[in-house]
Amino acid sequence: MPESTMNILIGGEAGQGLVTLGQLLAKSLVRSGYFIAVTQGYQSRIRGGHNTFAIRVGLDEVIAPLESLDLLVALDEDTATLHQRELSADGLVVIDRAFDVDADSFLKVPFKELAHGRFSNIAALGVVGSLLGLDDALMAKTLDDFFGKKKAHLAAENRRALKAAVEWTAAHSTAWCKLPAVSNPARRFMMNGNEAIALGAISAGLKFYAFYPMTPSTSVSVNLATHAKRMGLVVEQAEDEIAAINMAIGASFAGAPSMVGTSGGGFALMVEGISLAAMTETPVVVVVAQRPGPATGLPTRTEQADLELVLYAGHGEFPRAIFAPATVEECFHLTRKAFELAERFQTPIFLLTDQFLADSYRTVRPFDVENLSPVHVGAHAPESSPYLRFAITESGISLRLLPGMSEHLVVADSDEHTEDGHITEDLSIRTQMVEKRLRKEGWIGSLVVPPEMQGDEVPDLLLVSWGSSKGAVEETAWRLRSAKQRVATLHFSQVWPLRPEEFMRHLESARQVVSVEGNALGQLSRLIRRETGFEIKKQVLRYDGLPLTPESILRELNYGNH
Amino acid sequence: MPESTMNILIGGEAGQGLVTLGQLLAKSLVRSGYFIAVTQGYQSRIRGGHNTFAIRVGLDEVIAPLESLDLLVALDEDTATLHQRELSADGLVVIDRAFDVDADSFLKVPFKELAHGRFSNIAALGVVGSLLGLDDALMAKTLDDFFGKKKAHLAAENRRALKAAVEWTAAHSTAWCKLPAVSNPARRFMMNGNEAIALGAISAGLKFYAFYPMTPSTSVSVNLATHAKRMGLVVEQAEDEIAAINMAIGASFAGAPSMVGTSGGGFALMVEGISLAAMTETPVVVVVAQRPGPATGLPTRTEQADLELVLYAGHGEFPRAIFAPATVEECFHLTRKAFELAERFQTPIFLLTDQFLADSYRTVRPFDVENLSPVHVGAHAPESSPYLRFAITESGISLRLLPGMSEHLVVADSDEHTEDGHITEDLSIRTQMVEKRLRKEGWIGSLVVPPEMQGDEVPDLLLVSWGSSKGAVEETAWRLRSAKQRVATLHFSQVWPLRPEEFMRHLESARQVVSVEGNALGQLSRLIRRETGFEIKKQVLRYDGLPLTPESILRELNYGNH
Amino acid sequence: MVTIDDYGEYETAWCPGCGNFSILKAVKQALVASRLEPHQVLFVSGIGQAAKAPHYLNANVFNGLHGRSLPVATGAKLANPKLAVIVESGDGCNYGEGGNHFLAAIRRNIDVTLLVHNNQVYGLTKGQASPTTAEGFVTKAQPEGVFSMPFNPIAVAVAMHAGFVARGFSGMIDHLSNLIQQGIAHRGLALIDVLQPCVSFNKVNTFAWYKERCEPLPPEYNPTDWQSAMKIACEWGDKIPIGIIYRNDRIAFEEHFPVLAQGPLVEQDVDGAMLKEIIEAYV
Amino acid sequence: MVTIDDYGEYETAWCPGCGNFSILKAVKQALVASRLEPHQVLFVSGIGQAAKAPHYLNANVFNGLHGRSLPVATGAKLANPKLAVIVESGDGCNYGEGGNHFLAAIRRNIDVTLLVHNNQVYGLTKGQASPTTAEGFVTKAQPEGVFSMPFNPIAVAVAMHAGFVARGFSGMIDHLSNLIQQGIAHRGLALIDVLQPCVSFNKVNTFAWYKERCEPLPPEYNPTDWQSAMKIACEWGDKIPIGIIYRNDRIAFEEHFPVLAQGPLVEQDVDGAMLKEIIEAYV
Ligand SMILES: Cc1ncc(C[n+]2csc(CCOP(=O)(O)OP(=O)(O)O)c2C)c(N)n1
Ligand SMILES: Cc1ncc(C[n+]2csc(CCOP(=O)(O)OP(=O)(O)O)c2C)c(N)n1
Ligand code: SF4
Ligand code: SF4
Ligand SMILES: [Mg+2]
Ligand SMILES: [Mg+2]
Repeated sequence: MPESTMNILIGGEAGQGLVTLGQLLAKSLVRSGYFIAVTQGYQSRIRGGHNTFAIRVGLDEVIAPLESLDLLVALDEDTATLHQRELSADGLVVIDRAFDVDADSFLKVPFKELAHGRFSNIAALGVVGSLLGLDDALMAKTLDDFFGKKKAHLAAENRRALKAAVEWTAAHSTAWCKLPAVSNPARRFMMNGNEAIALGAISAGLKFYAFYPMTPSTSVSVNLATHAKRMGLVVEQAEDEIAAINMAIGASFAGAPSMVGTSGGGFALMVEGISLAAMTETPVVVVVAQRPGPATGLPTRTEQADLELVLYAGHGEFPRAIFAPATVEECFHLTRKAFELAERFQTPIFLLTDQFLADSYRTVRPFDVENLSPVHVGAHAPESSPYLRFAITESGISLRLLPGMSEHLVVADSDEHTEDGHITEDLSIRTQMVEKRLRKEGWIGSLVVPPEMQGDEVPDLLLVSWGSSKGAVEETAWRLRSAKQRVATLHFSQVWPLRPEEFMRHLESARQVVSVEGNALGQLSRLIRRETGFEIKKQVLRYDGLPLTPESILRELNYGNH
Repeated sequence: MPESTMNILIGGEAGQGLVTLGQLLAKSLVRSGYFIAVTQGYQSRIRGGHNTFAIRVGLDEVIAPLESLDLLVALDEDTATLHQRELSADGLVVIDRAFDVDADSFLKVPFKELAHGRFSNIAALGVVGSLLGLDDALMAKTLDDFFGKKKAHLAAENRRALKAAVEWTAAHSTAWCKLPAVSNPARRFMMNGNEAIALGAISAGLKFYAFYPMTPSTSVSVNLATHAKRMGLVVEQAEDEIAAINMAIGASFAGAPSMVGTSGGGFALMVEGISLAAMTETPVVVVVAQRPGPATGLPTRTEQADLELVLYAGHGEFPRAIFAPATVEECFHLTRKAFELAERFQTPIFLLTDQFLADSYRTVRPFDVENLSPVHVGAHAPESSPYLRFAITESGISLRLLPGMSEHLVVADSDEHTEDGHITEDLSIRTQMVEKRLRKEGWIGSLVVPPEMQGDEVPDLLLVSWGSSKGAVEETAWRLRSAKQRVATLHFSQVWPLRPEEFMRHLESARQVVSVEGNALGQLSRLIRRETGFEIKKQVLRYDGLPLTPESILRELNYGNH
Repeated sequence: MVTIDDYGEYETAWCPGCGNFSILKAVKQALVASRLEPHQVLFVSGIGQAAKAPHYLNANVFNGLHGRSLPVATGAKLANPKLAVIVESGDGCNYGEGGNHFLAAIRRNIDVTLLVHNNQVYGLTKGQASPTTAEGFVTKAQPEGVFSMPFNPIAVAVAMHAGFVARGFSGMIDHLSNLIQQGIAHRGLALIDVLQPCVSFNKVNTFAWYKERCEPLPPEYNPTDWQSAMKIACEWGDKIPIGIIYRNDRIAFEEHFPVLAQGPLVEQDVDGAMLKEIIEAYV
Repeated sequence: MVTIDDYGEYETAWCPGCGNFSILKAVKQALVASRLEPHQVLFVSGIGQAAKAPHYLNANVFNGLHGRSLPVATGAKLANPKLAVIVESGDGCNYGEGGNHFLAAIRRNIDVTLLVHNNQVYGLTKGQASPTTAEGFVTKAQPEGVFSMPFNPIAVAVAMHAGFVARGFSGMIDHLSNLIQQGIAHRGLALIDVLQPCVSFNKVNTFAWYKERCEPLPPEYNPTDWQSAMKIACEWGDKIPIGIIYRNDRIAFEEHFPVLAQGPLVEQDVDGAMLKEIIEAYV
């Protein structure tokens, strides 16, 4: 159903209340029963510059961002100039009357007057909401909820601006089409990727979280900090990322399900700690929200170029798993799964997301909160001594007791160690310990989230993707199928370990295989080839800092403007 | 000629002067015209424990360590107990008479008396040297040179002990066979891997070196510190590895050819800095001397398990090259090459060695010092302004000026940047800059040190190796060929980039391909498959902390005791 | 003669009203007063709002990683001691992520001017607590208020006998500019902690708040007296002393290296004869 | 009643004559005097000779990475405040690689006893300079002698108003043991810098050298007076004061978290109703 969506872009400077406007509009849409997918584009500054908040809205699930715009809300002149060419044939531009730009498609609004010189963004909400056909009362309630009790003094003024805007729009109503109404809208959440990770983690039993701020991971931290007191979490801003990962390891060793969140550069600093977690067999969940590198790169943009970094992070050899959620729901559920695997296999487990998904608000069906059990931490103390923390077992997994929780002593060492955890330089124990640790990888492999195949079993074109690009790729395939092409998609929401038996036949039966990735080197393709020998010869790669879109993929596939 | 070598192992506790004895004996052998290869095994402690210093000696180049011993010099009882089973049929054990162990093959020496209660190690030198047939005067001179002027007060006493030992041996001479004499021994160096890296770096123009101590890389640092004053180098011990890499980047930016040296855990901390060097296009050479991980692992042992770490270190995508010297000579020459590539391509270049090679003294043919030109740093200032540090060029390489060396301003940024080096959030420049940086990789690829193929062009068995295991693998092949098998070897002294056209036909024409690596996962095999699709199905892997030996490889190949 | 125009005038990415503007101005004034031409100066910065400053003037610039400007500056100074090296970065950058380098730079006493824009907050990442944030300060990431005691860079620097320790305020440009000029002239590490209002995220330590409290040290104050410096270093309340709080004449780090007396390393050839002698010793 | 035998007796990898043996003994005595049983104690260490110490007694142990013991200890304490957490590591580990964590731990005032075996050298890696090595000290890696000024951990800790700052000497076991016992009893970070001869690599600061200089603070010394503490902190010469140099009663970090009053985090269930309420707010 992609064609029946509407794409709205709000643009302006940082500091103009654009994100507030975007969130309010998005929330109003969700509450009105629509599905949305938000794409936020912002710059590495607090005021000024050019930021965007795009909402794609539809009656069914919206899975991808789009370039072509139906409605452009320009809070400044630049926005109109920069984005006008993305406007579809019957697209509309909503802009302040004060600006000296004009065209047929322009709805020029006296924002200052409507908002009495303040809260232009709230007036814009009123105008846009009305254009879309949203209910005033619903918008007003959303506004109240948003500002809550804390900013109650603003509530009245805000509502006045909203009302004025709604009335103005009714009076100046254009021929512009409203959204089809939804009767009896279902109760749904509006949530972005980072919020879902935070909530997924809490539901999985997270008790300790350490971080050092870094875009685009910071909102995981802020969300957890917000809920910390009520949920009994310890959330601590560390002095640096090295401290963050080591604190999490210490907390986990002492029994608290633990997580850290960061982005590429911060993660680079955690690489030694990852190896420590693996060697001491301490569970830890690591969220890496990708942004374009190398180095500081484009700190507020998106990319999928740290798969290899995360896959090989840490000196020495040890097992790990890497989840790459495709959707906000998956952010929630795969975070839970990451905690389960971490506790069970006592090794670092990764969640690889990116700025696009982190900041992308979506309409999410309510979770079944009652049935989300948290992980179980540690084992019961054995009756007999001595306790061997690193007992060599067939599965590679040893009974994990917690220090101070029984009379057994728990000893862990970053050096190679004996079964009781003490440092050793005995080279035959070394060999056994390497093998013990690596045996866990086989088990982890048997539990992978299999890649998802959609479309023709024997397609002419198979599009391969991972992580947050799923929607863009599936919509591309859908469009091509609408144009009568035999196209399928193969998507990985877990990128390590890989189980070739689960996808090789798809790769082999397609006439052409193309991988679609948000990086310049085709990192998933390389990994697939390493694991299977199968070479994906054509790649659609994007590395300009923006998320993949159906249009961008079609352009690269040379299918022109579908 | 491997069969005509003799393998000597000196064992004892740390603190017994075992390394001094080993070095003196090795040096005496080199000066007598023999080729040697030393394998040092030590523990993570300063006194006590069990350490070994093995010297394999021969008339021709000795390329690999061996397990089977011809002469065991036991400075303590443990050594005799632990290593007796490695003794060959007509092997001999030299041991202090004071110890309560005995067997036919034991030569029991009254070390205390010979050395007057001190310098037993020097007495052992006399005994062993005499047994091997070394010239007393040569040994005495070697002793004098070693202790030099600084410890002249010890010289007389040492020479007395040596003399007494030589005389004792003559008097108690056993039937044990001497080495075949070398007439007119050639002038050769005795040098280990880390010394060769230090010297190679100085000859290439190194001016700045920063480090944080870490076994087995520390001796690179100590060697450079030793020569610093005379060679006008700045060598600085940093507060941590992060500082080390960032200092090197700063120094290189300002014009000093720069290097850092570390091992796995320390390198893990440099990962963010590597990305910075790549982004700012600052030349830097990084020595990673591998030891077994994960985490602290076995800090004084050897392994080849950080290939993948080094290959993917750094967030974001950028070009690099990784050399893995096979021999001490290659440590020297590939370090020089690393500096050349770093300067030319303005990106981080790696030297991946390991504890075995770092500490392995070898007989080395003199370098042609006169013809070793240092790298040329930076470019001449262009006449016209503005100077664009990151000018987008076809090769991807931009003219590098140095700050303060002309009136042109040099600006570098870890953020994505414009051609003049200033921060930008322009996404089309971003795309161009990613491509510019990656274009350099193609050029680097055109200059790789090709893998070396030895033996049958169409072998039944092709052994693939990298780095320091070359000798062990070649000797294995040699032995198998002596047993009439068609065996060849394919060795990589540069592990990135790979040029499949240089080795694919070898892989494809062999009946069976086996990779031999000092790690548990077969990291080079995985990389080859990623780059070529070719799967190396059988692997001989060693990860107990010891170097690969012909015997260990043959055992794994199920060729029994060749 | 170099003039302020030589240092240019650029658009910034800072918020209107930010204290960084005044610091930038003071820096330019100090450079001119120091008679330094743009190409003689190297700015090294990290990541943060403050760290963008060097992009807004004409000079050599190395804008590196968050927290790592001091090691880069140290390396650059040791490679070319003729460069006037100035580190300019935030409180988070220098005292948070870069804390270990701060200690090491003081111990070395490398001849670098260290200008810390101290807005007591992480600006660029939207207002989390920094090491200098006051206890109890509420942010989105610290909804219960900050629990840790703030880092007092001046006290630590004086306790470590740093060579030059000063505090400035962005609201007193000439005073600040003079501090910077003296810091540049000082041979050895010169720490200048600059109080800087962040209008977007620090609603406590505002321009008015600082203005009310900042008080230049009296002319008779003797910054070479360690005891009283230590006392002044701990004053932080209704009165915040600004000026040069402590100085001594420890030798600058780079002066320990005879080779650097000869100028930039890049200009010095490899001594082939010496190299040969060294290599021959391996025979 | 716990006795010293409960803490066992093990073979070590230390050199005969190393100061670490006495520290190990003092630690065991202090644990017994503190009436702590092995399973109630968690030792966290880094990498180095000192960092091996926890392997040589009975207790819970996390022997982590070089320089990173304080963050691990902080995490563990915040996960289970009932554990008596003791960090034991070297001067290189804590003041070199781990310098930033040292500053942060003091600022937090986490209830951890920080025992630094300060032998003024990197022992395990064979004698390079550490942050506390004296200027001019010659090593293989510093053949021209150390150029940097030594780090004075006591002065920095006092300048930062650490809660408990002490110096001990391995050669005075009972005095040291008493310091450790008091450090354990102190609620908040307790720094105990222990002077420790390294017989293999430090031929300057030997047992005799320390013995001659170390002098316990007089009974009338008042460690709550910051001014005099700051003065004592800087004494290092013919006389080196040992004992509790400074203390105050800052609140321990973990006490800021109400949840921790209820005991170890692992024992606390996820509040499903509250979680539901929180999630429902996303509607
Ligand atoms: C390794 C790393 N961690 C985190 C970040 C994210 N980051 C960028 S700026 C900043 C804080 C800046 O604060 P400060 O140094 O005080 O500068 P200000 O913006 O306040 O001027 C952080 C945490 C980063 N870029 N790199
Ligand atoms: C990241 C990292 N860098 C370097 C090392 C190597 N290393 C091990 S112990 C040590 C120094 C130990 O010195 P100190 O902490 O003073 O302990 P000591 O041995 O003197 O007791 C170093 C540098 C390491 N293990 N990890
Ligand atoms: S966020 Fe604060 S520090 Fe950053 S530019 Fe704005 S006012 Fe200045
Ligand atoms: S090297 Fe020094 S610190 Fe280490 S055990 Fe020996 S004497 Fe002790
Ligand atoms: Mg700041
Ligand atoms: Mg030490």
